[in-house]
Amino acid sequence: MMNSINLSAIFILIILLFSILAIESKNILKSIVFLSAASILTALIFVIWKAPDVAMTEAAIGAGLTTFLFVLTYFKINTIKKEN
Amino acid sequence: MRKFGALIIILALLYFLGSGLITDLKINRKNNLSQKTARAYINRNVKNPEINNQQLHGKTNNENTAANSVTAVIVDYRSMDTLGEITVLFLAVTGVLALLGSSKNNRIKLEKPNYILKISSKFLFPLIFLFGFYIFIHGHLTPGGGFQGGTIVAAAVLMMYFASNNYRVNTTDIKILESLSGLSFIIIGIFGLFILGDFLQNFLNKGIMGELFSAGIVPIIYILIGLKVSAELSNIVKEFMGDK
Amino acid sequence: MINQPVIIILIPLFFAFLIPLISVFSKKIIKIIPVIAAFINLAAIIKILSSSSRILKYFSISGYKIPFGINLIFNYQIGMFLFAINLVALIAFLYFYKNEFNIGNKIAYPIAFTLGLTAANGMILTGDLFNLFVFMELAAISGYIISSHRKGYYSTITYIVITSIGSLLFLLGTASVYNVSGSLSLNTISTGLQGVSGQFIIIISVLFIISLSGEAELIPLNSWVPKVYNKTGDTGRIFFGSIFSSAALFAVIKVLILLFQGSYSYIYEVITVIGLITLFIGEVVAFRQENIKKMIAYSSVAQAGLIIGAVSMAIKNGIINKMVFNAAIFQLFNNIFAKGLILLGVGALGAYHLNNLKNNNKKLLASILTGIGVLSLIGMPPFAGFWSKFYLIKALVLNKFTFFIIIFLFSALFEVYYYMKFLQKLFFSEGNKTKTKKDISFLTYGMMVYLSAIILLIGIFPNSIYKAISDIFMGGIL
Amino acid sequence: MINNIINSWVFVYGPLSIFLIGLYGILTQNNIFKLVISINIMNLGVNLYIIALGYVHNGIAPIYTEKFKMSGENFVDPVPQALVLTAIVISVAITAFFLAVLIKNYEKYKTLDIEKIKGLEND
Repeated sequence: MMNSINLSAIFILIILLFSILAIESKNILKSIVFLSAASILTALIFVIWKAPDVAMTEAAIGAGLTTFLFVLTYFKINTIKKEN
Repeated sequence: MRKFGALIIILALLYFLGSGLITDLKINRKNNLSQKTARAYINRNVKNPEINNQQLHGKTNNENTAANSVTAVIVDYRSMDTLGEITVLFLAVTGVLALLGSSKNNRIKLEKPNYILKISSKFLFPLIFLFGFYIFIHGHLTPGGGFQGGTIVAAAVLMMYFASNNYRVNTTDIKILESLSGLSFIIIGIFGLFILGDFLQNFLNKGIMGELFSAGIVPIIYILIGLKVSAELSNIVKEFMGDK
Repeated sequence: MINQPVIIILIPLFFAFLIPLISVFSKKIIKIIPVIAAFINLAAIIKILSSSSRILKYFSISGYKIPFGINLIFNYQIGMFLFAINLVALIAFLYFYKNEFNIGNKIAYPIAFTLGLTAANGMILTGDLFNLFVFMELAAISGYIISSHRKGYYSTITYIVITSIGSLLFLLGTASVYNVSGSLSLNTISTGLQGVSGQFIIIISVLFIISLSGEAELIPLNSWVPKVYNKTGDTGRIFFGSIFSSAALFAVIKVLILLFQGSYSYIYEVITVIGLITLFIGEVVAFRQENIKKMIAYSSVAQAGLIIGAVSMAIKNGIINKMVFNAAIFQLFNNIFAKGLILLGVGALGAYHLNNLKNNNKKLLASILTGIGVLSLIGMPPFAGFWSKFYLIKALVLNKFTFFIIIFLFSALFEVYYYMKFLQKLFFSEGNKTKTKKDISFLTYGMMVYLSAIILLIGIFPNSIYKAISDIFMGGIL
Repeated sequence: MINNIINSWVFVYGPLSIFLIGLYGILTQNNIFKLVISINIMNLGVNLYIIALGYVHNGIAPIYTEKFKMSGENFVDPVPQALVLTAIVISVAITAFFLAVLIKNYEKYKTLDIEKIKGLEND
């Protein structure tokens, strides 16, 4: 019995887990990766819930662009740290 | 201690919000739309509520012929929100520019760009670019639209930045593009105001649902949004890469 | 056709979009663009006002009638409000043009200020819940940029975090309301909400009140206010104190009245308590401040509390007590000018700390004009603020809202004390530090004289203005 | 019964708990980076909640095609999708600006810890 609702119930649990990990993990880079994973799973749920437009947006903007901005910021912070 | 307190607050809020909302939200999800404005949006019968159960795809109607209902809502029924939304993005990008433009840092330099990426980016770039354009030109027919397509274009720009340390985006072009597309959005809206009496009213021929040239101003506006979003997001990418 | 109120939103928006294009050719012209935008906007408002009625009218956008399309609400009284806000914005832009343009990025800050005006106008005009959210976000982001104007990055971060929580709660509330009532238009939601359980209404109202409290400077999401006021520039302070807070308060009142239609009395009781707590705490904390910027920030918080408290006090069982309500609206209206004048004066005098204040004969006129603003704010005759507070107390006494009057008068004592301390230092203190700021320009004097003239005029003819803005949602509920 | 529990988890409690986990992050974390991440997580929760509100049992994606061409199809609600699309774009705008402020803040104070910045701030 794996209908779409049950599937999304499990996905939501995994997202919850990822968000806890993203907040509690000590390493910023790991947090960023967990956030990105949660975002991708959210996009997957949007597909299951028949929202392809939102899923595309979430995948492109939420999981793609936002993650890149985070990573670039992380790099920048590290370069500033090294300069000092 | 702080964590424990926060946890208690969170659990209390979960109980408070969940128990309060759940009774009225009709979670069995049946016959969900009958009382909502969305019913009329889907049936495209806001103006003539008596018309029901007609064939929409492949036919024309005098209200909205965008096959994608989400696009119909975003660009036609609730287009003022979208104007506000691109303004928000525009403003945030300007803010990023103001802050990072004065930053002392240099561009993030990659020690040695990946050889494969460097070679393949030359022909991948136009392909991804075209794909982005495809997405926002077909926003009224298929899933996707200006925002998604714009992000894809920005992703192409990002790829170029990672492929070569010498790649630069021309700031002047970006400024002109984002300015002009935003202004055209408003001007099209004002045309609607003068021709039919309401801001952003669809004054062009509606065409036949499912065809590329249909839905009047909807695809035009979505293309403008796509251009604006791609310019703005490319600008964000550029600023975060530290390129000046 | 040109009388559509949407023009008032579009003019500053158009000029803001124009700025990047202009910057390609010349960076000098940008300076004047916000001024032009506000000026044309004022002209447009006057044009629209001349042909508007006092009954609330709904203007559709993109050609779909309520509840399907987004709509704007407009009548003569709302037009007066818009006029006041755009006038203060024009003055703020002129101040920016003269004094602060050279600080920071020369493209971003003019855009942020111009779009801030768009957002304030939109928050006042819109009749749609989600559209209100969009304009609130626009106001918030332009607020973020403005608050980083003088490198107050940490205060900006506080501001972003707090308002983000608020906006997400607003989104939760909006979506739930849509799911239950089936529409997003303010005036049809209330019919859709009939037959909904009381618990749901409580949750929705809590979500809306908390989320709107961020921009409107009410408890619980107002801890950013003193930090941001302390760190932003002079123009930014005028924007926050006079334009954003008034527009957000107006939006709160709009939601309270048009969305809940005055039914569900318990909501209004809770909001009255929130307003009174905000008023009292604001005044007490302001009383203890030595930093004038923070003092004004807390005073601004207290004013917001007073207005919201009085408005919600006026509503009971679906009936609005017109006297109290109109007096509260009048107070909000006077506040726009009084706070604009004080903040302008503080900026022009460079008076940021009580201990650094000193009597300066060269700047005596500026001190006197700032004093007019202060006297109006604390409610001294013959200035505008006296009449609004007088009407408010009269209405409260006639309706026997004893508890409210006690707290109101008690906090007014604090307010009078610390503002008097400020005035005393401004006029009679010798000062311990000799810090010279550059002279006040003729333009700034002109703007201050102009604002004080308005305050004095309202003080002399209080009744005509009071009548012009009373019954602001006539046809909506009143 | 079990269906009801799963439904209430999927449509209300699950998204709300993701939202509240984000709030928990804001309340407990001192690192500014973590605050941005928390706000993004809150956003995910809210987006899920809103899309869930528009879900219709056995519904289809709200796009007219050759196969689904009559009005009155069993589409899911397009309005929440439109709202979420707007919300996502606004959230990326805020995130980008927040990260820019974060970089400038780091340049100024050389730390990401809120408590330390509070100590460094002067009036």
